[in-house]
Amino acid sequence: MRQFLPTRSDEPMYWLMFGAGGMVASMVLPAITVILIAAGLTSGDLQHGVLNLGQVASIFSNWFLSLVVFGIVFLLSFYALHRMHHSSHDFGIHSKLTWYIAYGSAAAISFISLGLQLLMYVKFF
Amino acid sequence: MSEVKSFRKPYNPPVNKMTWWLENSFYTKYMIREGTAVLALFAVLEIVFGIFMLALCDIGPIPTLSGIAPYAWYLQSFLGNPVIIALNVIVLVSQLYHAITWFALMPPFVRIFMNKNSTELLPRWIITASLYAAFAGATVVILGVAFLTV
Amino acid sequence: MEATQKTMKVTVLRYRPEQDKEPWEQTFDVPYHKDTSVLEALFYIKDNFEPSLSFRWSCRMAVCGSCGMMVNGVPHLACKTFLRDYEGKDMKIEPLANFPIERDLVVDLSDLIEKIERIKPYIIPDAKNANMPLNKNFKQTPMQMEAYLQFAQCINCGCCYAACPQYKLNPKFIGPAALTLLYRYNTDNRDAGAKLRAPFLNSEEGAWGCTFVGYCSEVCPKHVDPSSAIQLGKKMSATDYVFNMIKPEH
Amino acid sequence: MEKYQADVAIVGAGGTGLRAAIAVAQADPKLKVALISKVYPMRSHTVAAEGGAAGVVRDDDSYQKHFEDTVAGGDWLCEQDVVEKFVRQAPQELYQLEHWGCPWSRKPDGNVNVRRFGGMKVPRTWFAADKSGFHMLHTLYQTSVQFPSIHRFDEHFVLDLLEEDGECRGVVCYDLQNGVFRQINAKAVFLATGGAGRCYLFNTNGGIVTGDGMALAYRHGVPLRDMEFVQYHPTGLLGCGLLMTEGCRGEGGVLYNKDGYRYLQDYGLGPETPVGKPQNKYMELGPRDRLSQAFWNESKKGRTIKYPLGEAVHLDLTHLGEKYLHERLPLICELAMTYSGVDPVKAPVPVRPVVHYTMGGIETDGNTATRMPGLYAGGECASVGIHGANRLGSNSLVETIVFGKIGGDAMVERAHNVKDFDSAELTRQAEAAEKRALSLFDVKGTESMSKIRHEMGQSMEDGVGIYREEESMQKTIDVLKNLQKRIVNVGLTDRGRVFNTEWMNLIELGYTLDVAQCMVHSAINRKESRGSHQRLDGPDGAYKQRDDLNFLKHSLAFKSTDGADEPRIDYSGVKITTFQPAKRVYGAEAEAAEKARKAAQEAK
Ligand SMILES: Cc1cc2nc3c(=O)[nH]c(=O)nc-3n(C[C@H](O)[C@H](O)[C@H](O)COP(=O)(O)OP(=O)(O)OC[C@H]3O[C@@H](n4cnc5c(N)ncnc54)[C@H](O)[C@@H]3O)c2cc1C
Ligand code: SF4
Ligand code: F3S
Ligand code: FES
Repeated sequence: MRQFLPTRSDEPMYWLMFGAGGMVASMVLPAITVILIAAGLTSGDLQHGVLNLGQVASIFSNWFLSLVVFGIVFLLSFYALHRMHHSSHDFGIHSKLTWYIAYGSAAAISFISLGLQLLMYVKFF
Repeated sequence: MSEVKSFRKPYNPPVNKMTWWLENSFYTKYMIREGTAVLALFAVLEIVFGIFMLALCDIGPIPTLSGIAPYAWYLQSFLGNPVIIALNVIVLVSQLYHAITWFALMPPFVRIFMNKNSTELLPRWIITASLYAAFAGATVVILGVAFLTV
Repeated sequence: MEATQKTMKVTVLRYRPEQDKEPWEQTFDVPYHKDTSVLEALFYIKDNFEPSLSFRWSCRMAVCGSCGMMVNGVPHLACKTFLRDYEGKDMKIEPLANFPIERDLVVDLSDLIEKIERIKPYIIPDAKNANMPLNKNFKQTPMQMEAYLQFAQCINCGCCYAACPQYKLNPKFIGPAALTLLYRYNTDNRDAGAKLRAPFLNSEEGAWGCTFVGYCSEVCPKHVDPSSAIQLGKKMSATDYVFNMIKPEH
Repeated sequence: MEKYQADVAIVGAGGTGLRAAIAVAQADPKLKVALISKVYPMRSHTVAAEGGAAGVVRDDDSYQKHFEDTVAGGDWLCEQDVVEKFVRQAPQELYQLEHWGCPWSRKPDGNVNVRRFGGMKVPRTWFAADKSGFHMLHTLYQTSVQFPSIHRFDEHFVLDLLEEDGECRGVVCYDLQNGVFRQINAKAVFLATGGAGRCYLFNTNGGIVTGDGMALAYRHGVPLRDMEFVQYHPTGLLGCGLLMTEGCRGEGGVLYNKDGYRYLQDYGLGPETPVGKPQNKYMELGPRDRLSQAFWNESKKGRTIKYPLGEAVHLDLTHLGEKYLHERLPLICELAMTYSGVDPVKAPVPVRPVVHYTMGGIETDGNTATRMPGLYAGGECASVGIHGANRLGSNSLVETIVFGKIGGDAMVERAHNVKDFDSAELTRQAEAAEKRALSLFDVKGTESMSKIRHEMGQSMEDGVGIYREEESMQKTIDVLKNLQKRIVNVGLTDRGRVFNTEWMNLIELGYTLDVAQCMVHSAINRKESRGSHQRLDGPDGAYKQRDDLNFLKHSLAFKSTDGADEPRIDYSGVKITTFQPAKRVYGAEAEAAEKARKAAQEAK
């Protein structure tokens, strides 16, 4: 009797990113959300409100801080879409399509963010 | 083995693949936990949208009102929109729920001994407690910087 | 320790494959006292009302793993679950979820058994130790033993499979108990067979089929904590993956 | 009927059956092994054993000491040549299990640890916390799955043996899941079906321990040996009878009566040893029969503790402390908490004697062969001759693996010397067995199976308990005779074929009833007191003493050939090699006797 061995899954790669992203989500996302809310509440004051132009400019003109923002966007989008991809299984949807959509979107979001950040870095400063 | 004849007629209870998670509160909590990812994605999109609007701006040495119009719109009309604010409050709650469940999930990954000569494992509460401490630290630092530099 | 007698309405799911199209419910009034287990309630029903009711049992001390069943929708060992804990409620006893029902409370466990046997659950020694003489033991310190001992406590009752939604949705998933056993042997310092078990651990049907629902650990009557073993298994598999990327095997 | 042609058929997948199957598979992978069990292997009752398994490993121990403890513990009714072989093979088999992955508890240096056990001079009991049987069984089961030549028939209930020309050539069984019958032909058949504790009402045994193999052999003319020796374990949990292992006392647990007095010192087991400092063969570490008898006497004196569920004494472990208890006796703590609501860390546990083990069984020689060629037996269902009139705790787990191995090897030899066969006669017998089983469905009677089971259990407790008398035993004989008549009138409510447990339980009850009859008939004929068989009667109480003149012999229960519905009792000699019968003494008395013996030796 020959036993057919199952093939190795590539899941570890995504899982490692998912793990890092999940950790980021739990550690910093609540704080970031508070900032977004505060920005919304203080948005009348473009100069002294939260996330005012000066603040964001100083983030994106600093390559290190900009990289941190990119890292957060990258990990969070992989984390969130990975989880949603698995949730599709939980609703009985087993299709390669969700795989493409999920990781494709995550990659797209990350690339867009990276591109825009580079653009800003070059254009403004 | 070949069955000559069998009296078996096993019954396979049907599985509803869409609604199974409503059958039991443990499952429901699990699905909510997984569902928080959708709101995390929403937050990411908000951020990237902000970056996009900022990139459209023209901030020369002296920013003009028209130059920063896209970002101003983002701040005032988007983030300032009461619907978005309400949504962000939901995002906050969901991410706190995510954080709590995430910290609860971490200890099973750690199986280390207290010290070289003991058979006692590092107790789980230490791992959970240190995660909460890190969370508190990170939150204080981020919010501190954000609010003190305005 | 008074033997005060109360009664409880106990509903049992019945299914007789040769007569019934699908399962049906039957309700009994069962007297009970402080120490009456669900298993004893079933004895009472079998002895007094329905001799034809079938269920598995043997040890009645929560160690043989025969008597897993659903009590009010939650997987339990009948012999380790007591009516006193359901006081004031009705009780519903059903066969273990996620397995085909063979008859009454008896389910077809062959899938679970096959999976336990598939993952090579035995010591595979390295060449050096293959022929150790029979007057000598492997050295294993209490700490080395502690590393896996909890995961060796599984009684193969199947409760965790009845609890796991991933197994419900995809019966190919190797599942909590078998993956725990795999991890148990991989972490035993007498064993050198991790390579041979890796294909099962590393596959979609293996550790990666688990989304860490964690209900398996919640219901496990022996506190084996299969979800922990699987997550540790994922760590093991991920490490193996990274090493394989750096230095491929073929 | 489906037919399977095996080389070796093993009935029972407990410790014994699994070990035998592995032995065959290792010796010759070409031999086809059919491993048949009415439950999945890991459900077998070996799983419930707690305390551990005896094997000499310590420097201050020797085969001789294990031998002497065993023979003296068995009140000299042991086959001494078999015991000699047994003690030598025990450590080997225990190491073998260690190599297969059994998590035997360790010393800090990484070597296996041993604990004290009742009736053993030196600590020599290997243990895996208090789940020794569980770990042994799972290790054996898991190890067995790597051998493709072992073909398991799980959840197959054996109905009969097939025999031709006086040789055993196979079995016929009922496949519970599929509801069909299977004929399994084999050159050698091994019975490893475990004990028969279910003859009694109050016991430590699982629901499957119904004496099936014993009854099968008995019905085919093979005698059951020493069936009167039924072991009461002194510490069963009050109410359910679950076992509080002897390891509790080995670790330092003590027994108190209602006055908080350690009563064992009144029964030749003293002097009192300090609490927390157990000493082998003293007080709580005396043999099981003595301890159970002491309880009986305390009860007569009104010094036991009365609970709503019955009388008990207290097993006190509180002085051992939480950490030690949870490490050494985790299962005990869990069982006491769950089934009795007592936390052993905080309060003493109410316990009482409970039926635990059948010393007797299918008569075999030292190589597990019965008198019927082709039929072998091992484990608790067999009487290979090592337990005599009383088994020492931790000798039987190791018996399962030692004689499983020996039996496996013996069958390999037979399988190599016998030609493959099948015959019309075997098929005819298998079909007859099927017909007999199916005919139970046609009974229209109204007799209740649970009543019969209950009455049997109660009358066995009353008649053949810790102490026995002619009169009460006779009563039990009459009750059982009557039950044999009633059992044929049990009507089944359900004719379904898949997992019909009602039907299977009825056949099991028939087996158990046969075995119970052998027990009481063997008992009434043994007019002496020895080991676990203690009588209170006889002219001037003559049967209260051991009587080597008339009864230093095994009793054999044969199925009557003249159609009588009761067994015929006969006797056979006991093999004595080096250890002459002496008075069986424990405590200080033992020390004195030992000194006297040494002195006598030196004088020579
Ligand atoms: C609670 C408890 C604690 C114990 N503790 C200890 C201890 O600490 N130390 C010690 O040395 N001993 C101990 N013993 C005794 C020891 O466990 C048993 O004697 C031993 O395990 C018996 O093993 P076995 O292989 O002979 O039978 P079992 O393990 O009982 O196996 C019997 C097998 O036969 C099968 N079978 C039976 N009838 C049929 C049939 N009709 N058809 C098909 N299959 C059948 C069953 O399915 C099962 O697989 C203890 C016993 C009990 C009850
Ligand atoms: S892991 Fe726990 S629940 Fe699952 S089979 Fe083992 S003992 Fe049962
Ligand atoms: S419930 Fe299932 S998904 Fe994983 S953690 Fe347990 S196996
Ligand atoms: S009867 Fe053995 S686990 Fe419940």
